[in-house]
Amino acid sequence: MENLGWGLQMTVLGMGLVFALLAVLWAILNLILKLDQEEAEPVTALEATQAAEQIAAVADGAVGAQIPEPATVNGMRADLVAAILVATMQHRRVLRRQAAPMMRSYWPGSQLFASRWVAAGRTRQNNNWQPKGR
Amino acid sequence: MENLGWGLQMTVLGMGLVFALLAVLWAILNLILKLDQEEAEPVTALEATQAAEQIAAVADGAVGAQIPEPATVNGMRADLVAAILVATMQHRRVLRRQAAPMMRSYWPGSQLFASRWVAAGRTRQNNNWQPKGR
Amino acid sequence: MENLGWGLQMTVLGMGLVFALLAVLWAILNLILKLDQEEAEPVTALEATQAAEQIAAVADGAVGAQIPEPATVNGMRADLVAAILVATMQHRRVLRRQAAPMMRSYWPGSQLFASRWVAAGRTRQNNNWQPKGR
Amino acid sequence: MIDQETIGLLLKGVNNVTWQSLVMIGVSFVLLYLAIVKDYEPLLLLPIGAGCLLANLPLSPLIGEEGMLVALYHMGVGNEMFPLLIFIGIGALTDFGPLLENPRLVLLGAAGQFGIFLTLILALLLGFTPNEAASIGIIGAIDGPTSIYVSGILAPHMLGPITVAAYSYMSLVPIILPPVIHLMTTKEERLIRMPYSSRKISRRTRILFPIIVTVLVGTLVPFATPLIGMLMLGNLMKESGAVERLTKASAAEIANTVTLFLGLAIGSTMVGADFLKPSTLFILVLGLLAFALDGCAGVFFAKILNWLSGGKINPIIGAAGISAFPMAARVVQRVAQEEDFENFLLMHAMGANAAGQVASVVAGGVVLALMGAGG
Amino acid sequence: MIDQETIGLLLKGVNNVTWQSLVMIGVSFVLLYLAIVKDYEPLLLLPIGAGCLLANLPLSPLIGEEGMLVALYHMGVGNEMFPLLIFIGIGALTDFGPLLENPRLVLLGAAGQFGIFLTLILALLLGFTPNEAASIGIIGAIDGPTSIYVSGILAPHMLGPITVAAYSYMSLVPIILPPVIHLMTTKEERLIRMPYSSRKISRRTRILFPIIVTVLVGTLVPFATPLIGMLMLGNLMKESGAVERLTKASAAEIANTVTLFLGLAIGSTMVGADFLKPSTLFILVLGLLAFALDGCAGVFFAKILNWLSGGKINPIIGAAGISAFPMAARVVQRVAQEEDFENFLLMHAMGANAAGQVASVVAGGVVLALMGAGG
Amino acid sequence: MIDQETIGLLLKGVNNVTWQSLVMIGVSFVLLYLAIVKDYEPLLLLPIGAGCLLANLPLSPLIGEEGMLVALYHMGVGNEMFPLLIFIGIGALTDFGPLLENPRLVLLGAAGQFGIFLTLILALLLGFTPNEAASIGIIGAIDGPTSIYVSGILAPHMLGPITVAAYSYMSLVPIILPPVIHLMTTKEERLIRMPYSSRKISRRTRILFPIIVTVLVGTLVPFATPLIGMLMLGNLMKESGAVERLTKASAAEIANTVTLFLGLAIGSTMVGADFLKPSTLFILVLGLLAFALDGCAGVFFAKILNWLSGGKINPIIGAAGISAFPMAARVVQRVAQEEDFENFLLMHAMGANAAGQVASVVAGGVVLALMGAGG
Ligand code: NA
Ligand code: NA
Ligand code: NA
Repeated sequence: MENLGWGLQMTVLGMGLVFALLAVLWAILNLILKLDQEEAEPVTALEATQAAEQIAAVADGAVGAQIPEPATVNGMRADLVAAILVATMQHRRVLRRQAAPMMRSYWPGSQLFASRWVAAGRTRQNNNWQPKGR
Repeated sequence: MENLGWGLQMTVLGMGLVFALLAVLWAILNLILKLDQEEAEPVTALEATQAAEQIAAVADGAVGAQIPEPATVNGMRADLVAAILVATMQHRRVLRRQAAPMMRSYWPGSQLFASRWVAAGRTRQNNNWQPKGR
Repeated sequence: MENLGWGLQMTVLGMGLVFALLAVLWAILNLILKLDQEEAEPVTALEATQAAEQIAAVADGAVGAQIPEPATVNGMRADLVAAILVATMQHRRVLRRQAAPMMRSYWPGSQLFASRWVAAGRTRQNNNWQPKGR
Repeated sequence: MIDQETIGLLLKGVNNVTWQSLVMIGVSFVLLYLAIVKDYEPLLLLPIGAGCLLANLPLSPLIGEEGMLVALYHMGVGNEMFPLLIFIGIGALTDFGPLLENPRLVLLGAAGQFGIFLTLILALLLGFTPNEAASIGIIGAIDGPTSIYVSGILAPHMLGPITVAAYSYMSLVPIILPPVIHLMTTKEERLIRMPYSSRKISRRTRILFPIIVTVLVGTLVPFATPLIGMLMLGNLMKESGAVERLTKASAAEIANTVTLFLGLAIGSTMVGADFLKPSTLFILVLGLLAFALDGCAGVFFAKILNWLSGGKINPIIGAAGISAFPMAARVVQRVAQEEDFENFLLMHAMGANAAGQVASVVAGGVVLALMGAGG
Repeated sequence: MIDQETIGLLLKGVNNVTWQSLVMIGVSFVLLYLAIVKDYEPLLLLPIGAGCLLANLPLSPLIGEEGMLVALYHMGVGNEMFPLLIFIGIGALTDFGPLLENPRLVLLGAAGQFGIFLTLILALLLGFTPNEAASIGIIGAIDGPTSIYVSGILAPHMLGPITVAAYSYMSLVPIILPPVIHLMTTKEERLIRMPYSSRKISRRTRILFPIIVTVLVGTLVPFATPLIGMLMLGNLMKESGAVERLTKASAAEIANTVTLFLGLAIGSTMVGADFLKPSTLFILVLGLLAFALDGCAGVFFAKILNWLSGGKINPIIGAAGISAFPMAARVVQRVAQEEDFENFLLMHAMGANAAGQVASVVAGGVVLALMGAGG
Repeated sequence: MIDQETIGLLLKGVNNVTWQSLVMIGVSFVLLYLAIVKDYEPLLLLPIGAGCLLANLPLSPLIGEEGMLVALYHMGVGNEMFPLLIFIGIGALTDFGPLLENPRLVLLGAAGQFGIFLTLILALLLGFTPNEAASIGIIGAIDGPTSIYVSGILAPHMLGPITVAAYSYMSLVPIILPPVIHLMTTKEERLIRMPYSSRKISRRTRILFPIIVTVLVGTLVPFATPLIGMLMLGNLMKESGAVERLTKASAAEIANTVTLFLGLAIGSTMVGADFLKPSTLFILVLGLLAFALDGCAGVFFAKILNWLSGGKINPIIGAAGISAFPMAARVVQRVAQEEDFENFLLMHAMGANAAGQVASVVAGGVVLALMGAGG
């Protein structure tokens, strides 16, 4: 059991160090971001996901990045499913918009509407699996 | 003459080995192709040559593959000659086709007719020399 | 001061050698060019500069070639300035051309006129600085 | 003259076939099958499989003295240069923006390294030496170059199976992670939506980030300097925008060439008796365990953060803290959408994932430091 | 201080010009002329010519200790890595489909190697040692990397002239082969048309082919493992379609870089007294003979096959069995069309040509095995 | 068991921070700042800065035995291979046409090397050894690879500051040259327009040029053979048009990879006590002086030519004789246009500039010869 003791010490020291280092990093990052004085502002889910997808798409080019295969959802092409999803969300938004000006969450000319097909494409990449249990 | 004897033994053993190895390879290839169960089916000369040319064109990209220079036949641009050749063969086929439906060897919409200009281009690469004795 | 003497000898010998070698090269180059029997013929400033710019643009691709940054002249975009310059020179030439046919230095269809926008672009690369003292 | 001896030479190949070499050729076929048919990390597993095949053919001159595969090994595996060069390319394609927008996610990356140490303990109990146990644990970094680098220093005789395990499990992320997540979370937790915010990260910050990480990690854990230094060098080149040619070369030409050479060289270490030991099986099983434990720890820690933040953090993004950028983040997003098609967690998961990338490297350095390697 | 000695140093260059170096500089000019003006295999002959020129300048530091050309030699010629890397690229661009469609053509590839052994005998009679004779014979493989690999092991002191001969003759295929064919065949034979058939070769078969060839040849002729292994590795990467980046890198970036380095390094071995010997002339003449004998043997064997098959095989496709893929096949097609513009033999010739590629490598391994090299 | 010693290991990094390493990290920040923010030759200065940073982190394994940066140094700096490979790429992108059209401009290139020797004298007076003084002088070649090559042979311990100086000053050409020109010329001189002539340079001449220069310089100054040989090899490949793949590979893939490795390796030599000496400051100052003196000498010599030719040569094109192709020529063109927007001197300046490129290499070889290096 000497080994076990040593192993436990390793674990405590090791994870402690990893956490400590990343905590210091966290502190420093916060400091830098303070200097930038750019405030975080809320965006929509689609916008955030689009931006994230672009980042992921670049990283897919790395060796060992595991680019996923073309996807199906329930046997349907995932990009089709995503397009339907976006169309549905879009429809809901249009309804909301028509309800009353004050209810609009997006103004005409919003980037979001302009890029909905991009969104569909990006989202497609995001859906490369067969949902569990179906 | 000791050397000669050794050399002859080398030749017999060497060529014997090379033939033996390639014969074994032949046997194995036949076996695999049996598993594939794809039957060889007759194609036209042009189709076969086109396919072969595509393969050769890719291999031309290898270091030391000796890509041939642009060609002339009897002082004429080889691609022109090839185009004439293909046009002639095509004309003969059209005549045959017009003779009687049952004589057609190609049906309308055949890939072959669609790609005759490709054929001309490919054949051109194939004709990069000055025919002997003219 | 022994060092100084050695250094001076180095300088004399070194520069002597460099000059001697390049002089030999000069002689050989003249010899080869004689064999070429191509006479130097006068061209316009724009033509010479265009040709030189093309050479410089290729060399910019070398590691350590120091591609200059986009330029401004007097706070104006340098390409705009260059375009104005070329337009002015062009205008002067048109005037000259309209004066009398015999005075034309360029014939209609000259390469030079066709490529004046290219000239503007090339010249732009050439003007990436803030003129001194303005 | 040609005599019995010469003819003996001709049959030497066949005479030197051993059952170990046959089994290893079988192993190479499995690797090629995984790479080509199953598409498991083919860029690495195909060359590894080919290297393994070529090294196990009888009397293969490729692994003889001056053999090409041995030369490739000395060129970049023995001195750890190949995994470091690959790291430059990975850094050149990694965008730490999602992490910079949400810096507290770095802690999720730390949590995702727990499996390394738990597996280390298990391996010790199974009788591996400390160096071997640490090398096996490092499979739990779920990061190919880190695994190669660390095990190449601590236990080069196990480089083959460890690399195979590391890359195979990286490619199994979409298969292994979802059940781990389901095991660790309730449906309610998986349904948590997180607020989406965006912060313009200045170019200055993006350039400072790799420099700061290098100095910080390099000073505190010198053993991590090569790994973090190269990852961050690639990132600095990318974010600076000043050396596009070098960035591209690192991510393309250099990465491709090195990957081919690295795979062949590592495959060539998988020879006969050295590989066919129960320990190889243990390595594969323990590596898988390390992976699963990483995911559990990441999710568990995210649950704590969720509790601390009053329910604002979906615990499943903790699973992206294991590294395997950007695949782990994509898998987390999938799992979220399985339950609620309109739940978009990708940006948060990418942040945790980028943190996992950094944390994996840090953990690799910490393990080397604790083992006193080279010290 | 600067004195007589220093000034002597300055004239050292001119004082060290020898008639041998002048002749060799002349040889380098011939090589550059062939490469640039005659377009003979310029990718190899231009670097070889440049290497030869730079190595024969007086007191050239490039071939001194630590000189760059020496470093390049050690980097990849001494250990045979460069020709093997080039073989990966060749494999990545070679399509064995025409051979798979018509497997019996492999035998034509075997026949096309006869010249190797006949030349070996002649070289022995001319007084070359067995190792040298075998190296000269291998020019008859009409395959650059194979010649470099084999002669680099058996007779590295003859690497320069053998490589120059191998690549020069490869580029002379369109000039040498037609008269050989005409000598060996009648007009009636050349007019034979062959049936065109097509068989869809499954992806599985295409992937299995390189693996089977590697295992088969590697087991029976271990000395051929490096050559056949790398050729087939390239082909496996191509046919698998799973590692496009690596396939492209092998056929482009790696192949280009290695070709430049290989040519320079080989050119640098062509120095003075070592090269200017009657043996160099013999090498060139014997190599040419080996080439012609290959063609003759190929055609002769195809005539036998034609006779066995009852006149269904045009004997001239045997000439494509010499390797030099795909040029030899194109030349055969030309010769056929010279007599009958509608006779298309390219597909069959490509099959024989691909077989010649494999057979050349096998023959290289067999020669090494028979010489007991490294055994 | 884990004990005091282990914990000591963990603090080892922090404990080994020295003021020298802190200063050097500061220096690396300056280099990165120059590269990224000021855009000073970023392709070299960014890797140099990164290498300097990574080498000065406490206990950095990258510069330990078998460390990656040390391996890169041995791969191509110690044996001078990297600067020579970069020269192939430079040659492949350099068009000597403007020089061939106007061969007498070669003399301007010679004049632009004066600074090398004047600085050498100054350095000697400041107490540097002859080898060191020559290495410092060679900064005045204003040519990166030449500086690296020469100082790598004569004074490898000063490789870091000399390389940094060489590339920094190359990027300062647009800032340093104009005042030098103004100091040396009157407005009247700067306004001189030169006749524009064009001569079709035949392909034969373009191909002969690199061969002749190689043979001439290589025979008379053997020490210059590697530098001139590689520059002219690249140019021969380009002008021959026969090996486009190799030309492209030299100018792109090889150049990019080598530049990254070279920069990192050179940066890694800039470690602590070796760098932080007054001599480093002297090197930087003397290098700058060498640069300015080059420009002065070039302009002065052009003034003589102008006087000899009866006022037909604008003296400012002499400033382009310093090398730094094609930037110096562009700067000269600018200066001319500042005074007269329609004065186009670019073609003449390019000729002088190409001559400066050749002359710099020749001067490098002459310096090596005079120092009897390796002799
Ligand atoms: Na990890
Ligand atoms: Na052959
Ligand atoms: Na210079």
